[in-house]
Amino acid sequence: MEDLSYVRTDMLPERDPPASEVGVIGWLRMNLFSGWFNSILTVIALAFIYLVLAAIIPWLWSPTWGAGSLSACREIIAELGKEHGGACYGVITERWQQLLFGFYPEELRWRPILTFIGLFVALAPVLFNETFPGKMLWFTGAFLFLAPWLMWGGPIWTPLLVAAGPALGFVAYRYLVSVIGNLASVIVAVLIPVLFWLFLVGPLSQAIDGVVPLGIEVVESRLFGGFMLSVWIGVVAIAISLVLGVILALGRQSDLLIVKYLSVGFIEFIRGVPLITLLFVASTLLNIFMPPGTNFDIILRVMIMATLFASAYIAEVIRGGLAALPRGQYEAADALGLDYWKAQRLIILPQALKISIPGIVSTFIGLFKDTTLVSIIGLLDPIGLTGSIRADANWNGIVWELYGFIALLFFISCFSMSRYSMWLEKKLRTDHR
Amino acid sequence: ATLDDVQARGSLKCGSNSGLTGFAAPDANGHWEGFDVAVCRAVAAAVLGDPEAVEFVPTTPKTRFTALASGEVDILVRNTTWTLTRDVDLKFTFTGVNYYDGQGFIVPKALGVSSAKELDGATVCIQTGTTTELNLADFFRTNNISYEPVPIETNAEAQQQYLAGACDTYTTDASGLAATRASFENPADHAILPEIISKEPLGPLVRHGDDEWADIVRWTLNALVAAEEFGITSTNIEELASGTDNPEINRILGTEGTMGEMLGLEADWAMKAIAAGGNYGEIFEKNIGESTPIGLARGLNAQWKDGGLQYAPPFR
Amino acid sequence: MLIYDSRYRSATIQIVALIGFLLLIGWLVSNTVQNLADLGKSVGFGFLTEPAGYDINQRLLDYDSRDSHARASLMGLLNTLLVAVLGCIMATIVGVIVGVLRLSNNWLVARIMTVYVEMFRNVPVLLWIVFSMAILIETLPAPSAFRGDEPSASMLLGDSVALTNRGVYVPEPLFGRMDEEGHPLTWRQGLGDIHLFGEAWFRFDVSLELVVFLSTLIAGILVSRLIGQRADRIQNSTGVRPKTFWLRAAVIVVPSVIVLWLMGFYLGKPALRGFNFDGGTHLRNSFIALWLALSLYTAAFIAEIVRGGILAISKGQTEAAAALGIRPRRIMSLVILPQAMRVIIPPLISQYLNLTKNSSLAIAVGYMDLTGTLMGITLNQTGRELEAVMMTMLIYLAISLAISGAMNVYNNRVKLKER
Amino acid sequence: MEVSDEVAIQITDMNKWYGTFHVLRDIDLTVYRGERIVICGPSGSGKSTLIRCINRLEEHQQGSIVVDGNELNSDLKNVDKVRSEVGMVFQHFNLFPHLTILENCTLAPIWVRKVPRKEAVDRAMHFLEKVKIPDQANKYPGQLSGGQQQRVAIARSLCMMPRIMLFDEPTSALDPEMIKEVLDTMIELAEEGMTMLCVTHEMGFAQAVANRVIFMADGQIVEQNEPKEFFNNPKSERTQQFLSQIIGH
Amino acid sequence: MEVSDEVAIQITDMNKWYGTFHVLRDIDLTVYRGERIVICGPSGSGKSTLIRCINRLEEHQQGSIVVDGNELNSDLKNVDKVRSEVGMVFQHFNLFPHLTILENCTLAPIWVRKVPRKEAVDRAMHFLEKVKIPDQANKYPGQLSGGQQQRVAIARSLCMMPRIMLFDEPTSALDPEMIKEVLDTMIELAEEGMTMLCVTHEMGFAQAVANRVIFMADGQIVEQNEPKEFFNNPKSERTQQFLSQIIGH
Ligand SMILES: Nc1ncnc2c1ncn2[C@@H]1O[C@H](COP(=O)(O)OP(=O)(O)OP(=O)(O)O)[C@@H](O)[C@H]1O
Ligand SMILES: Nc1ncnc2c1ncn2[C@@H]1O[C@H](COP(=O)(O)OP(=O)(O)OP(=O)(O)O)[C@@H](O)[C@H]1O
Ligand SMILES: NC(=O)CC[C@H](N)C(=O)O
Ligand SMILES: [Mg+2]
Ligand SMILES: [Mg+2]
Repeated sequence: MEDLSYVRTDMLPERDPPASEVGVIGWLRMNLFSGWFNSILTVIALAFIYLVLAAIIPWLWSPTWGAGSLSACREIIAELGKEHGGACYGVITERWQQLLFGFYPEELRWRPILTFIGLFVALAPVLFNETFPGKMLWFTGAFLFLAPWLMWGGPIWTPLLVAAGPALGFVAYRYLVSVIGNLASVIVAVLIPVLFWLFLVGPLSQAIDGVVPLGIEVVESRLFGGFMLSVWIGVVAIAISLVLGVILALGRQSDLLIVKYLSVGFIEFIRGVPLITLLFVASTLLNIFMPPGTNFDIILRVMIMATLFASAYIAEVIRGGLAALPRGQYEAADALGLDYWKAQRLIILPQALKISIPGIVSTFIGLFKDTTLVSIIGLLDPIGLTGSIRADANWNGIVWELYGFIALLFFISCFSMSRYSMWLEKKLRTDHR
Repeated sequence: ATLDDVQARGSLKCGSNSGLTGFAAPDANGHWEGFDVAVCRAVAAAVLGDPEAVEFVPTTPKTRFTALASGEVDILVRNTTWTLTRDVDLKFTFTGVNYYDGQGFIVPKALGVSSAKELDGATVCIQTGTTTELNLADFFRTNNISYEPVPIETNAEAQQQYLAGACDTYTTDASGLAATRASFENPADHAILPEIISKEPLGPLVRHGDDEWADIVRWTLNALVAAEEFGITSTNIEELASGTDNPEINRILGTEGTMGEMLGLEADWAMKAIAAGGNYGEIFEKNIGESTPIGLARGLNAQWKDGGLQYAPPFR
Repeated sequence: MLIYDSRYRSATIQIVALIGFLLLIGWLVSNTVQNLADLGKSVGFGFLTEPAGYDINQRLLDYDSRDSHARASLMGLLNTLLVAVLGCIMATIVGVIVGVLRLSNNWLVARIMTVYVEMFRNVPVLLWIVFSMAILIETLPAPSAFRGDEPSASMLLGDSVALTNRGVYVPEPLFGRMDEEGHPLTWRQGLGDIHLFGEAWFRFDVSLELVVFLSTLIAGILVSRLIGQRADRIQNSTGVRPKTFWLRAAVIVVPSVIVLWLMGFYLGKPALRGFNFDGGTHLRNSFIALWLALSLYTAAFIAEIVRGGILAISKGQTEAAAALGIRPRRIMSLVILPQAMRVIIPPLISQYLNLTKNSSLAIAVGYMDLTGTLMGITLNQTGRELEAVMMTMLIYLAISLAISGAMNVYNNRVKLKER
Repeated sequence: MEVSDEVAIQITDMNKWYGTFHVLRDIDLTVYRGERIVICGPSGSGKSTLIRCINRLEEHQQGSIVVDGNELNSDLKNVDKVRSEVGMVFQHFNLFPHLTILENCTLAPIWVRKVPRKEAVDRAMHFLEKVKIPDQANKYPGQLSGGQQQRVAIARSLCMMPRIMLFDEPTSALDPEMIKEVLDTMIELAEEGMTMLCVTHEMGFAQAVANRVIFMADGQIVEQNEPKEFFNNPKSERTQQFLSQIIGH
Repeated sequence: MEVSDEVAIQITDMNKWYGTFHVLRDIDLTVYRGERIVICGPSGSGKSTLIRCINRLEEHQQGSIVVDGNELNSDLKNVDKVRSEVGMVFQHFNLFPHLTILENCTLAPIWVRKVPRKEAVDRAMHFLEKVKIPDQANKYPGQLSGGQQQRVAIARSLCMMPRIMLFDEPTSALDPEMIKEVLDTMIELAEEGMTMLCVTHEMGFAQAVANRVIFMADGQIVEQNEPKEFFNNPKSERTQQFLSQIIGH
């Protein structure tokens, strides 16, 4: 055995890899032709892409934006001498507004648009809490009451009074807590706003409006439709179901057996039945369950059922967030003397909700896609509208353009939301806080 | 009560077909027109004085009854057949018949079929939740021939599948078939088979339990029919309203008696109803009559005097 | 105060909650009773025994329009289960393939799969369902196109499969071929059916051929497993595993084929007769559209689950196995898959659950499932909203609970043991 | 550092079970105001459980615990009183990661003690200065080192102005360099006369500040003594064995 | 512990790139049968990569690696041969969590070496005894401590009867108490004459068993020598600097 010792005197510089390893060739070799099997796959994939594009692109390229009816389209396409036909975009030109807004009065469409812009502003501090100041959360809070008013219209007093409900409850709690004890005053504090909303808001707002008329034109929910309806149902249902979901999740995590099983029962029931059956309940049964004479319109009923539906799913998401919190947080809160509700509000929920945002976004995407089911009970969401557009003699027989347009709308919104939620998930993982 | 609700709301909610040319369909401006629509407008005119004060709620055969039962609409005028079950078990009140119809079949002429009995083994498009669906089953069963049903929700879908050849024939009320055929690109290529396999008296209906409201609807329809019988038309109604020698006409138009008051309406309720779209005959001719592309003959729907079944009870 | 004593606190709160809950239920029930009374309706399930009066095109058991609503609903339920089961199978197959291909080191293939997944995940399933239906109706030829001297469409696979815009006709398995007059063509004959439960609404027929064939098949599988166990034993004692694949396949296939031949098995091909194709099995448009759309949609989610499951197994596992000299295919089957399964199965089952629930969208294409029959036509013809909707919900709930119960059992069985 | 005659904590015949497992057996312990007690013992001997019983993070099943004259029983009012008298510092700090250091310190005073915000902030800054990190007040816990976090945790407890402090292995999750800074803080606190119960294996600390060392094993108090005696002259065999291990380590 | 003249591993002019990053540069290394080589060097210097090239967990792009007479090239048969001759132990054990300890050890012998199960079990028990945990055979990896797991990993490799063992920082993921038990196992192995390449920073281990220490930096072998010389008299500046850091630590 020779002498093993060795010392390098001058260090080797870094060299470039062999040409076959890098650059375009290296990339191709690595990613497309790294073996005979892969090469075959690549060829098949290329052929597949070619076939698909060759079938779709000529059809897509079709200058029919101005056509006023299907037969006009056919004429244009025949003139061009296209063999396999082409898309008829005239229907989109003519109906895109309807597909977006349904029958919402044209001169009032700034209202839903404003609402959705407001929605983004309101969500910004929640979704991108690093870039936007926390003060914007005040707007978010106010927006909760402004948005429905903007959409449905009516006297400005209604949202103000609605917002006053929780305040009343809070005041009542403050005064009563020392008189009748905590539990009773909590119950009262919950009941007061509910009763206030149910029985007083309407007459009061009318009364005030009689004195100081200040409001915007009422738009009946019957006129809501199209993509706007999907978004609106989704947003309202998620917003309210966040509250219900938190309650259900806390209930499910609670040590109180009855509360726990009630929550579990509700959650499992809702998650165990298809949404469409719940929508049938909305359309056929909900009025039967309500006191005789109650009659809220079908869109409200659908929103109620969608909210219940979403809240079961949100509850599960939030339960995951709660479970992800270390026990130490609960103990530290206890040791500092915070009671259950304060601990939840100040310590647990802020953290749990933050962890849950990706899950909430996913739930929203799911719900948003599911809002198309309302077409089955006769509401005019985009899919429902395709039916009524096709009932128009001009567009009788048009299919792909409408479905394609709707699919594109949904794809863009759902895809960007899912990207956001992936981004957030990654950020939460690396956020070592 | 429904009347109070309608008056408080200032508009009538009317369940209509989601789109059947000639019976109920929105025109290019979104204004609803048609034979059934005209009944709604007449009721609105009678109750509110304004034929335009109607909100139309499009329904499918499947959703129509829940819409009415749950109070989503005040009245359903949607080529709905009057049957015992619907009247008694489903708890609705039919307030008359605005079109006496029967179920028929439409086939492409190229199919070479001339009688429904030759349809053995055919694929049949059928709207679910209708009487026609049940009649169809009975018809093929009693004739001991087979068929393949393709259940469908709306007339538009049926039309699409039928035209694409996904079903050999489409069956529904003969009037509906005529209306559907009229909207085809080439109506002449399709034939309605001669067999009428059922009775389909179509009429407006309301919920059980509000007889006052049912009376209003019933007598509005009767007023339209009676108006034709007595020659009251939209052109001469102004003139007749100033008083005539015929006491029945006077009673109808409210210049005599207190019929409006009895119904809880203005005295000139019937006049407004008739003025809204004309009398029964005018409505028929304008929307589905022989001068329209739909081209239906009066047939059973002629006045009783002309050998038809339209027969308004006396206004007395 | 009770609430300040930890012994009574929870009881107090629970009783308050319970009272609140009961009040709510009571309120709903009393409203319902009141409303039904106002409408003059009564609650009852008598309607289920009335004749349904309507026909169902796809029925897995015998049914005609004189059968009861209960039996019509049963047909619907079976159709629901059929599309759900087939959908789950297809979704799993496609999902696994796509999920694995997404991890392929072929950039192009991985990208195509990504496009597939994103495309399906981000568009509502209802849209996919109506879209598939439209494709079937609008792009395939009508049966009449097959007719005439120069038909514009023709059948596939030696005249045994017809793709039409009314659905796909494929050959059906039949037994005991007859001639025109109905005499058996050979000494081999079909065995007929046995009828169970007489005239009850849940009666059904069992085809004896099927029973015989299945028994043979199961027996074959059992024998094949015995052979496999013997191979295990040989491997355990000598280290070398005998090659038994062909033997095992033969044990399953050969007896089944012989039994089929003995029973006079043949394929009934569809043929154009009258208005439609006749003979063969008719896979209706509504079924195919629903099945494809549900499975492709769900497959996109399953693909992500599979991909996640495989990625969740750390690279270290593969490397450790490779360093031991284990071949890539065995690494997959011995190390990666058993671990990935634990990660994959629970979310996979909840996708099955979703698919089953989504199958209720059948009514959008007129597929006669449970929602189409019980909650659709039956509800409509009888006006029994309360009963029909509640029953439908309960049936779906039962299916869901059964599936998730199975999942819990599985989860408990495979839970990794840890300190 | 003087010990008064006033009783701060009185534990009598206390027993606790987890399910059927008897974790604490017949614990008798009187802590006088101003005492600094170190509790040690092998893992699983019930040290944490004992200390957690004192502010009712765990419930005991038999015997009594009286803290500052309030008996810990099912009356939640008493529990609240005790918790606001007793501060606790955990092994893993348990700071609230979504709040800044300052907010961590002012949260409980504001919401439990109803101290005006201004005053709470002043008080928090005072104690943050005391633990020598006033400059970190507006950072989030995630941005601090372990030692700093533990000092914040101490400051957070102090902001509630407790009369008794409990520590459960406050240094065992820290890197060696950081242990000292935390121990220094605790020593300072001890010198100011705070009543302290501290579970720790830092024997240097015990010798420096404790006026009593308690050795637990199998859920029982096996030996207690003043530190010098305890370390130099352990009586029980268990203690000897334990000490030899600790020191050999 | 003697070293024969037979060559076990022969690496000649080997270069490897990750993308455009040159990780291993002109590596020349001859390992004789029975040698115990310790590789050390700063983080990122390519130690793991080198060792992983030897059983082709990574591919090299230039030069040659011959293990036991088999050249590692695109011929998969050679790779298989090499892998069944070379055992490897990873930093994070990489036991198969779904299999019991025994199954972990018998898996490869049964499926790769076609050893009858009975014999594989006997062999596994033999090696488990050697690493002193025969009683854990039916537990799952998750139920063992880190040190125990690493010993199982060693036993698992040994069950394939390798002629060469590679270790990649086998103790760096372990708690201090557990390091010793693993090192002891490795020392025992070394004493039996196993050819070993070990990436580690345990300098005590290097001095005790290695017959050669290799120092790598920037993807190159900077210095190699027998341990005594290496530690007492490092030649290159890089080595001196590195050693001063390690020891200061
Ligand atoms: N929530 C619990 N449920 C059941 N057993 C528990 C629970 N918490 C602790 N134990 C058991 O009680 C015993 C005492 O636990 P404790 O945490 O008080 O020990 P310790 O002395 O603090 O030990 P260490 O030094 O490890 O912190 C241990 O055996 C532990 O396993
Ligand atoms: N798969 C990879 N792709 C790209 N670069 C890599 C990859 N694996 C390692 N590297 C880089 O190669 C260099 C050498 O890595 P290697 O793991 O061999 O270092 P090491 O000497 O083992 O370091 P350590 O002591 O941290 O384990 C590092 O700079 C690392 O970032
Ligand atoms: N086709 C229809 O829309 C109505 C059909 C039939 N007249 C019915 O009432 O059931
Ligand atoms: Mg402890
Ligand atoms: Mg390394």
